[in-house]
Amino acid sequence: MRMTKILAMAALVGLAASAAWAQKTTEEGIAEYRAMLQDGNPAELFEAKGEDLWKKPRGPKNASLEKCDLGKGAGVVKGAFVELPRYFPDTKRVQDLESRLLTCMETLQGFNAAEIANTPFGKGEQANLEGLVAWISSESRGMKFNLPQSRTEEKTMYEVGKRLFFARAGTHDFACASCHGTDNKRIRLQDLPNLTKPSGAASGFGSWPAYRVSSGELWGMQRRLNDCYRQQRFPYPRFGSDATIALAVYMGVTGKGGESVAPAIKR
Amino acid sequence: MGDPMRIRAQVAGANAVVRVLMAHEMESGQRKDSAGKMIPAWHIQDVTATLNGKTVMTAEWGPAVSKNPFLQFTVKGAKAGDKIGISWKDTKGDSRTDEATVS
Amino acid sequence: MRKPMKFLLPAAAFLLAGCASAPAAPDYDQLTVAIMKASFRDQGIARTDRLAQDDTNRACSAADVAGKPLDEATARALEAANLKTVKMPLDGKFLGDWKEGEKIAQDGRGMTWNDKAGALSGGNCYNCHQISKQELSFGTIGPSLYHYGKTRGVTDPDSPAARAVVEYTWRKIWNAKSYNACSDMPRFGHAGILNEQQIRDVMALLLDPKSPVNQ
Amino acid sequence: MQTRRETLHRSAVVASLLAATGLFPQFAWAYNNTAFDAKSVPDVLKALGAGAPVASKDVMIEGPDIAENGAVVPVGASTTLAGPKQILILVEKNPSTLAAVFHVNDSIEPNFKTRVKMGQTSDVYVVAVMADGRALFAKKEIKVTLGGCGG
Repeated sequence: MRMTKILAMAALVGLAASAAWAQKTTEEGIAEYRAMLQDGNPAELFEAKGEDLWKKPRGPKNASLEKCDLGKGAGVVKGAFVELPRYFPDTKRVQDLESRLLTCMETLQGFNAAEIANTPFGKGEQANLEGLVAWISSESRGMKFNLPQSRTEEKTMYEVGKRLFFARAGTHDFACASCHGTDNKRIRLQDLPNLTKPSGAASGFGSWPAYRVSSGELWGMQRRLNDCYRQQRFPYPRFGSDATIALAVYMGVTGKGGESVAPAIKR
Repeated sequence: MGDPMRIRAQVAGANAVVRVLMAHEMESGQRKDSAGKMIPAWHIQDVTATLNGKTVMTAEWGPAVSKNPFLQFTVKGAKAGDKIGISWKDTKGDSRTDEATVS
Repeated sequence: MRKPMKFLLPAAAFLLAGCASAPAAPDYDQLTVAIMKASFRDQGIARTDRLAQDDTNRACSAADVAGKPLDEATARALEAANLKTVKMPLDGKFLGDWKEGEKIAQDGRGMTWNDKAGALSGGNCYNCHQISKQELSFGTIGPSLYHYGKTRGVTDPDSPAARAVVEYTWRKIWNAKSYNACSDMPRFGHAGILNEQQIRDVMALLLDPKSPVNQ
Repeated sequence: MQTRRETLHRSAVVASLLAATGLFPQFAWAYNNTAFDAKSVPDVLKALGAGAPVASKDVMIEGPDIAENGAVVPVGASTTLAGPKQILILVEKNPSTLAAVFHVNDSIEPNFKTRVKMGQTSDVYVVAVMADGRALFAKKEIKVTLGGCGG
């Protein structure tokens, strides 16, 4: 009796060990695949388009975006991305890159921001936003995230973002934290960064905007969060809404000091 | 005319390594739209590379080449300052030509 | 001049402006609820009523924000309340077809704003669990379920000896919060994600000695 | 220093000038529809006028063992053989087997990298077609995995 139990245990341990080995090679295979994609990221195509869109006079006012203030003064692009979202006195709002671009497109170029916010991803001016966020983020590549937290509004958004991150709801009781609240977890074969820790938040938050291999599209943080909420079985987060910006503040502040690699290439 | 390509051509010994990204849907003809209708195939089918205007490579592609295609190849004897040209033509007859300087 | 950012609802704008000028620490919980309400809209079957939290989700979310687990008494009370929601199969049949169960375990679709009302949903099981040995693409959020029945000594799921394991597994799938108030696992029966027959099929995948899970 | 946009703009101008002078090549050859419609490795080779495929250690395929997404699978195709006419990339289990044909001459190395779509786990072939019609190949199985979340 005792003997059979020991034998059974040994068999189980053996199985577990071989399963772990097979898993290791799968993970190595995936790492190899990702490494092969690094050279030649199609996000570059979007960056080139975005730079053009920034400098070209467009919209009802036939103006470029070159006077747009992304937080570091009118027209300053370098380093702006790693300090967003932040508070803007003119709109009296904490804004992320995408909602700030809408402000500039409305005030400088005469576009209707609300209309663009309601346009489906990848269509019309939303497609142009993809290029803009790709280029603007690329201008901060290699710089460290340093979101300002000096203003009450910015601290408030961090606190709200933290609560949203842990909010379980919807048909499946999912919160952001269900998948992104623990170290070393995977969904299927995809590694899940722990967004509650500095390193995880830096790598998770810090690789968007990214070229999505699965759809062949450039996704900004707004679209990334939108699809997270879709898969969480939540209702639809409005483009540029305070909930999405608060979450970005929570992740970005948590990831302070991490290096921006955006726009990255992702599955 | 499609969006511009990104071409990088770098000297490597006696040769130049050329990396190209092309902006193209590369629709496979195997997918259905949300209404369940087949989306017709639409892809780059011919690619040509030139060195200082002289053709050095041609390729034929099917719909299985990935969206926003990546291509890397090595041109013999290309030096810094040489011009690498890339042209593509797709199944709708649309085409695009871009050029880069070897560095 | 046109007012920028028209899509920001006035309620949230007011709250944010209000709290910015308030000297005392704002009530972040209340503000979060208001911002959530203003930020989401209905899309397809995914309506804003999904944002409402029941007692379990509210208590677990608050515990997560605080960074400490629920106190014993609250956890036990919530588990008891969840256990009460479990419906056992009326005909006493717990196991269906493991082949169908495997399909449900693989399927991650259903109940998003892209899905149709009334369409059958998948179980999402492989997203979080290793199940059969053949599928290499599995998640690790939940424990491995490989050899689930075998390691629990289930040789005949209909036998009295297997009864306790079989009933526990049914309850766990129907309402995972019955045993762990803040489990990450969805409440498949309770939330109507899977129907009774689908749960039988997933049960068979885990417990049928013929299922690849137990080979 | 030029900005990227200016470079692009300039190169487009230069290119269109070149095209106008006829210096840029026209697409003179005929796209081989029969080869791209073929459903198996032998049928592709037949359509290209090549012989039966023979395995060769002088032909190399580079690719991952496992692809996280079948929409983009990096494949490298090369040979150390002298004087190949064409380098092919084939995915056996795709609806159409042939993915790409590269025509080789003395001006370039027979060494290409690109990315292909794979509908499912499959053998991927790199074939070097020689001047005399011999078809030499290397193959590698590439596994395609299911992504997370399912939808």
